[in-house]
Amino acid sequence: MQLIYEKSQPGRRALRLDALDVPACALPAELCRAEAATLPEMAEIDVVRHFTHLSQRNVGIDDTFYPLGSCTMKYNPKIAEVAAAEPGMSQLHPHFSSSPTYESECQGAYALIHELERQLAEVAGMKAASLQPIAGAHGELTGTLLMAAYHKDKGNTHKDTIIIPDSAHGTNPASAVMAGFKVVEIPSDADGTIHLDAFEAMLTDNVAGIMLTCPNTHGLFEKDVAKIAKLAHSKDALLYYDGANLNAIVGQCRPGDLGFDVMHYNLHKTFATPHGMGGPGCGPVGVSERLLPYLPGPRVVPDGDGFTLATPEKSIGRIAAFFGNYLIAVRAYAYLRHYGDAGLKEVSRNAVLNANYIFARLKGTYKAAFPGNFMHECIFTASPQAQKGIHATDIAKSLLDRGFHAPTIYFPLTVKECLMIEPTETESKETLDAFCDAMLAIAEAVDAAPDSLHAAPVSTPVGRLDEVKAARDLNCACL
Amino acid sequence: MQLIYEKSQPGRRALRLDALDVPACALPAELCRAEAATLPEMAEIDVVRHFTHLSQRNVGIDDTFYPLGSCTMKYNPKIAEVAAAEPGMSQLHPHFSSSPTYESECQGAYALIHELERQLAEVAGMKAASLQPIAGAHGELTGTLLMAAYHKDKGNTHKDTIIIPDSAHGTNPASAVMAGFKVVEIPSDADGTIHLDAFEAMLTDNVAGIMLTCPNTHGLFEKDVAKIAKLAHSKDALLYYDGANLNAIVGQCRPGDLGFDVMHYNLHKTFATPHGMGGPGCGPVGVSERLLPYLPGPRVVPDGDGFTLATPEKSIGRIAAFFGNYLIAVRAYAYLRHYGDAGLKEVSRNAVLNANYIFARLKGTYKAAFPGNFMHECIFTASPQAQKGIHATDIAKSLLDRGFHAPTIYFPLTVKECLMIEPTETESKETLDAFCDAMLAIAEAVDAAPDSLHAAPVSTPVGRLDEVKAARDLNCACL
Amino acid sequence: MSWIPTTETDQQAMLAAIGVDDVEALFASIPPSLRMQSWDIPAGMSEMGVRNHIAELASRNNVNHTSFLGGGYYDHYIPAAVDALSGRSEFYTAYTPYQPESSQGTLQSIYEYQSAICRLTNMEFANASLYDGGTAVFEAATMSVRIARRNRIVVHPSVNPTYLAMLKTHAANLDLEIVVGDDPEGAACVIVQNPSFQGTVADFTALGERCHEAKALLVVSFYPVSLGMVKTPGEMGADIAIAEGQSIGMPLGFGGPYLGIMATLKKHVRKMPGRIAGETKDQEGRRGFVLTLQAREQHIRRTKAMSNICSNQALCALRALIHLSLWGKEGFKEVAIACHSKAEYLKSRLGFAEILNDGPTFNEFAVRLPIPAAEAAAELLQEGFVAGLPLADVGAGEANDLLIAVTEKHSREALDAFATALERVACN
Amino acid sequence: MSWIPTTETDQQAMLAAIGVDDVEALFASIPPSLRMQSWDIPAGMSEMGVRNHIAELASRNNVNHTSFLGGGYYDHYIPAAVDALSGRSEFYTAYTPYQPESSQGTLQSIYEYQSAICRLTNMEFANASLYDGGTAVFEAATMSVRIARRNRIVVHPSVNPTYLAMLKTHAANLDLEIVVGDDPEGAACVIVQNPSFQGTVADFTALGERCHEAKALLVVSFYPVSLGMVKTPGEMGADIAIAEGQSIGMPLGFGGPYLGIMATLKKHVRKMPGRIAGETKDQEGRRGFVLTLQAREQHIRRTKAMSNICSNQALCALRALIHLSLWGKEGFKEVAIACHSKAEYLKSRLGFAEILNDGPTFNEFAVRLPIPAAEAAAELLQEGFVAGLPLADVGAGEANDLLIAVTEKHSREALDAFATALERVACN
Ligand SMILES: Cc1ncc(COP(=O)(O)O)c(C=O)c1O
Ligand SMILES: Cc1ncc(COP(=O)(O)O)c(C=O)c1O
Repeated sequence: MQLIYEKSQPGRRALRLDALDVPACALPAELCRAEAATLPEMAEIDVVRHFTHLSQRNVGIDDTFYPLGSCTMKYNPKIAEVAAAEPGMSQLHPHFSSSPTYESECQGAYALIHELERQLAEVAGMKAASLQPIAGAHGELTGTLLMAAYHKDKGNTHKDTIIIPDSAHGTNPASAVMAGFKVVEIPSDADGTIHLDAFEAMLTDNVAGIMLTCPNTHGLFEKDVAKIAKLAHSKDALLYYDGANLNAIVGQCRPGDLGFDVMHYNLHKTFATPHGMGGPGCGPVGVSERLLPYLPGPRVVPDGDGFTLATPEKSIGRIAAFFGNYLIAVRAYAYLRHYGDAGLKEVSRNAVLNANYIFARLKGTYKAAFPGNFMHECIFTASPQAQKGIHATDIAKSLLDRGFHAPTIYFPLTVKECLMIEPTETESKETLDAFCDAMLAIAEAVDAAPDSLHAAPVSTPVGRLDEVKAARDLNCACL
Repeated sequence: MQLIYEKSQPGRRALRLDALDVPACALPAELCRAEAATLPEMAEIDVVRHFTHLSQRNVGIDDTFYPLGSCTMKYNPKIAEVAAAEPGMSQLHPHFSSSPTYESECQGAYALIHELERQLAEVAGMKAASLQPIAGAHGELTGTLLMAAYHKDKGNTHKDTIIIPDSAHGTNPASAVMAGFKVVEIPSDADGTIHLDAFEAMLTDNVAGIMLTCPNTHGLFEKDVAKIAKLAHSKDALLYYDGANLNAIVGQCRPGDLGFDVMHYNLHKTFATPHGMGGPGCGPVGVSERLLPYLPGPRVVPDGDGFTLATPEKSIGRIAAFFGNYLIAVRAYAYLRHYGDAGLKEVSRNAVLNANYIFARLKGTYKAAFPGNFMHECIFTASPQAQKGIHATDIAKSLLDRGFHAPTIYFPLTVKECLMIEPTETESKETLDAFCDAMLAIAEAVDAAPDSLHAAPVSTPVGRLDEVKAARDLNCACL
Repeated sequence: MSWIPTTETDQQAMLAAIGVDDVEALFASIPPSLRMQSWDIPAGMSEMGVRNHIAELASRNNVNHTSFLGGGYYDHYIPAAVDALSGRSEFYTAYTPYQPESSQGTLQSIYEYQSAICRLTNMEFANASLYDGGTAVFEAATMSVRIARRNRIVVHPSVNPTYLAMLKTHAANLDLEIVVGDDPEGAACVIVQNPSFQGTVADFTALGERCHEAKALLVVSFYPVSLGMVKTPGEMGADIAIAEGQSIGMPLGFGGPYLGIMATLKKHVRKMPGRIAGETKDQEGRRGFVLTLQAREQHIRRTKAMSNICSNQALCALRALIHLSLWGKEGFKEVAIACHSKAEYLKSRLGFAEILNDGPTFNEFAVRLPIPAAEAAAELLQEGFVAGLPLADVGAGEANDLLIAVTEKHSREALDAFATALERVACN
Repeated sequence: MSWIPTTETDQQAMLAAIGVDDVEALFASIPPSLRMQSWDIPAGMSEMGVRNHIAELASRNNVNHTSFLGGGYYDHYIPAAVDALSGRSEFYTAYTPYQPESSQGTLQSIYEYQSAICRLTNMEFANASLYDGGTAVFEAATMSVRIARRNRIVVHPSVNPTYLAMLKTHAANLDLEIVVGDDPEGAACVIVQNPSFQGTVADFTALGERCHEAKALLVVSFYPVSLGMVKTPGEMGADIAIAEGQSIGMPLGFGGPYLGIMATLKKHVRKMPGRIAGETKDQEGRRGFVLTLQAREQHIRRTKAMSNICSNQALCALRALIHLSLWGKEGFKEVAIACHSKAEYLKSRLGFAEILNDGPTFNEFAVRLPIPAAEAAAELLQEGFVAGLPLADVGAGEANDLLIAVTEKHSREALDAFATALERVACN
């Protein structure tokens, strides 16, 4: 397909402004750019067709099952889009929050922020939450900065290390390092969880905290999580909860009750906000009592009949300019209010049911990465297939040809030829069955028609792409 | 693809209401239906996917060039959609216009209706226009009813016949009959227009009116239109203008100035409102002084600073419950206000330029149906190709395979193997060239690869469909 | 200009290819004397200017009341997904499916819509849509005339007076006799409406039998939402069922676009106006859909067509289909129950007014107030209520009569507040 | 529940296939003692209930003023097609293009966005997006540290004070020295903002030269709309150009989602954080796009990654690309001229106030009023004006200082009315 720049024609226009109703002014020439930016010159119809065609070369949840493990690709309710498009939400200037003069003009937003933070905290058994972090990784950074602030405040200057399982998402170690910590990796046991003894051995005095995902990225509940928490706290180390997998346990157990001190939520996972081809998401942090004084500020707090701002005394300060990705938070709020108490509990029950159903249908054919006990996602290894020359990637591409998005592959790094399947609760049994049928048909093709798997995908706009060429002949902009 | 009913599962739900906050009531059993309607039982995600998939089996202007002759498939501006979605427009109850009590609540709508009717009249050189008719054909019916009212009022009881060219759209004769008239058909000349002598011969005393399209459906301006009008008026016969082709002349000449007494506009053609897979359109009528007293009522009229309703003394009455397809009219209004005086004149200039450019590029290869002078559309006959076994329909299907929508084929009925190409002004030269290249390639394939043309389309979701079977094994609902 | 891509350079190249010097030359076939002199069209506005202007006009319409206005057009909740899906450009920027292979989305949706209407009404065939509820009455009348070969149309008093007015306008020049009443003798059809314009629910089964004995057709104009509860046209023996479809997915939009619904029995289908989609197969045996029975239509039959309709309300039919699919079997019932129950609740709060209906009502009813309805309505407007339709204003009642509609959107608090306010205003 | 399709029957069949009796059994790996007891989450609401509730909250926000609030976030006109196109579900319901063959829409749009940013800034490489303008400052600082191998960050006084605060928060536990000033000696970079927070336009070319002599990087935080007119980061010799991209297609949205823009030179690209799309080919030689240089990222490099960023603001980048494409080369210039000219006009009407900027301004400027800015603002609010940002409230000025922003959306009448009102309020 042509680039938009290749469709540009000198002199063609889409939008114009009305004739200027004031005298035209210019800046001194030395402050001006030499030439206008070579933006596309196109008519509206051609811009519209260009992006319509691009969209048709994409696949989203509205098109098909998207079982990307660890990403919780659940249905994005349309009502949430309507909520975020309310002019009273979408047109609100954030600097209304910068001046007490304008506080009266944004009380609805304050009410929403306050109640959403309260409910998020409540969902996870935390004392409070802050919407400021802009995505999950940003929440991790915020959380680890909160840990740093805590230790600094307590004079724990020796505490410079964070323990992170080898199965953890790459953002965990990256965030810890960005927050100034050293990272040590704790290996997973054969059963896919952390071994308590190994943990205890690592838990030296300079450990500032531990970052866990629970269920972890193997889809398994960390059986010893309570003991880990107890041990950690005995050394004044803090427990971080990576909320990417909160969907598995929402309404069943709460990170706060498990002993976690700080966590992030991925509103674009558990709370169904759209993934937007990579973002924007929203990654609020939640904290236990211990970390309450350090939360990012300013915070929305009740004030008489309404709300005002206040900054916690020992706040780490602003991690976002205002309240994070507010319009994403509005969507999550709509979602939360719709489900409510009883509904949220059904979310995790059905997410786990669906993953276990897929596991039950595929485990006879694909090799489970772990003995079982999967919660919201199930993990297979394509190692047996790989020995026959069919890799996880071939299976993924073949799924594309069969009308599905692929699972996450090659993550977590702890599992060779990993296939990580997370169906979420929003998929019907018919969809799960169709997907399983496709997986079983692919397994048969490993012996019967391996070439078809290597050739896949053939039904997509392009076939497999040359990534080596992309990196070698680096072309990242049409100039 | 499965039907939505085939995806239904007992007990599955998308929407619910909140629990009833008043006591539940039921009607007496004898007034109730025996069983609930078997509407689909589905989750929201599956409804969304179903219709997303259906949309992907469709092609619209946003996807590709859509040169459907006589339909003026121009680009539908997105700003017009935004205008119609304004809550102050879309949520307005029409019965506000039924009671003077509520007149104060819909003054914005009245202002829009009044100004749009005024500008429509002005665009066509008419004295006034009414937005009531719901589509073009409804406008024709309204217009012929206005003619009937005029003649009845004048005591012209013998005037029971309307003259309509054989090239006219099928709605013209059908509307005239629905309005209670007899129809006589006047044949087109070899040059594609009406012959004045033939017309004069037909213009007996019982002729109530003549319905013309100008340019006509051959894309040709009726050269003798002024003489026809003069002759008609000399017998107190009225001239109807089918506005389907107004796009060719907007800003260049005006039906009213040509002598027409009554007309309809197709807002979904000339004024760019979306065609909505078949509708809703909007078909206002315009009238000259002569027919002013008979216009449908009530009408919006100025009243002090605002507007009120009044019904013309001799009004034919309500042809719509309120003001026709109001939200379509809002879109057309946005379009009109955007272009304004100078812009509208460019519309016809470019529509005519584009059609003539296509004609210039194709006339050496395809046989022109008429010697030339095409305005906004150009018409070929595939008769030469048909002699080789390739019919207009094969050319159309092959265009689908090449990524274009097809032109109108087999209309007008006056041209054998007709290919009626209307590009509109919103298409770029590149698009026109790509289309012409495809047409030329198809012409080559007539000799070189006729089988490929018979097999077309192969790239669409289904191939050619069995229309005979559809009519024979009549299956028009899944019950 | 914004929506015209042709540049100066393009134009020169195109003119050269055509072989003329300027665009003006392409208008040579218009006699110069007929060219336009001038018009009173204001200068154009930018997109931003248009948006501001429309917003300004919209701000002069008030849609922020608690409203009890119905009268055939109701403020029902439209699920968010209806806009999202019907707003996909592959739907709304397409036209009539003249090329079925590129229009399966349109055609299958029409087929599914037809199915939904049949399921809703217990009828056998539905068309792809008519313009609206009012023109559907006219089309049903002329369809009956074709079938019964009689020219008397009997319009039952239950019918919306606007529909009657429209019928008269449309049929003004036809050789039809339009009478108000319920006697099928010698008539092509009797047209009834259920619930009636004033909201009364009736069973027209007996009338249907009388019609059939008299070889007349029974035409039932129904209110789609009521069919979540009410006996269907099919169950009453209707030959033709018609409706204003606004209530199932169309915004009020000051009168349109709405949806004309029409369904009938197999024996009458060849006399039905409007497009019809039917199922068929392609060469490879794949299921597909086409427009069928086109010999009824104007583009084939011209003067002999069943109707002149060409462009219809297809996108509105799609909206209705999506709306019905989202509510689904149970939800649709739930909506009807909510409408009815809330209306009954409000009724119970209006003891001070006389209920005018002579039978049960669904979600709308007429009351006679102690004071003129228009006066009460004007006063309540100041308090943010649109009290309903003063019936005298539409020639359907006395000065003190008010038609009040309730939907699932009204909360009990709103009903209570309104009842209190109305009592205060009306009983002072 | 609404978004869970599984019926009772489905559940039974699935449990049977799994071989457990109930769903509860699937939670057996959670120690019973850890199961939740209770929480304070209210009961759910229907879709309709949620919609009403959100509308009620929205009604407590006021967006109907004539507003002169800027301070880094501007109310520019967003063309209608931006929402229509970015609202296509194939875009917004997809995730990161892990399967490029199914994600060419995403990948090509990223590539085209990167191209647009390079063309706008005269830089060589851009990434697929960062979170926002504030985090972009932090990312640029650490990127500079990686390149220059120094740990001093010099923040120029022109920089938005919120960005500085965010930088400090983010870097709190890193071994970085953050100083305000303009001396590149020993620094990893000097970060400037153009126009400055107070709106002053400057040419940082000379500072860039001093930076390069001192082996420090020049980081320029720019205001995208200003680049319709103003000298670009590339022209000034920037090593890294960053921006808050809100102004090119994002609604104000009370703070987000916005768009963090980052571009750099070829020599620095391997140190740049964030995703990058690159062009390549498939086996058949067809053009396609993939994510490239992934060795910089967290999912490959973990502790050694250039940044922890994973989810970014891709949909906002798409919106920016569409926005820029619709305005196009000429339109984008036109917008800048309108913003600047209207701001100059307003300035000319404010003779009663002292202009605080020490140089030309683009579309925003700071004035010192005769009375406290907050007081003036409070009074003007009553008249429907948001007068601007009282600078003392953000620690960037004296009590009487007000930051006033103008965009292409302000009409001359609005500017006149505001000038008059401000004069009346401030000079009484
Ligand atoms: C387990 C886990 N942790 C953290 C993240 C990072 O979240 P985000 O992409 O919102 O930054 C992800 C994202 O996929 C994840 O799967
Ligand atoms: C020449 C002509 N006249 C009339 C009509 C009827 O207009 P509508 O479809 O709006 O009823 C058409 C529609 O295509 C047409 O092309």
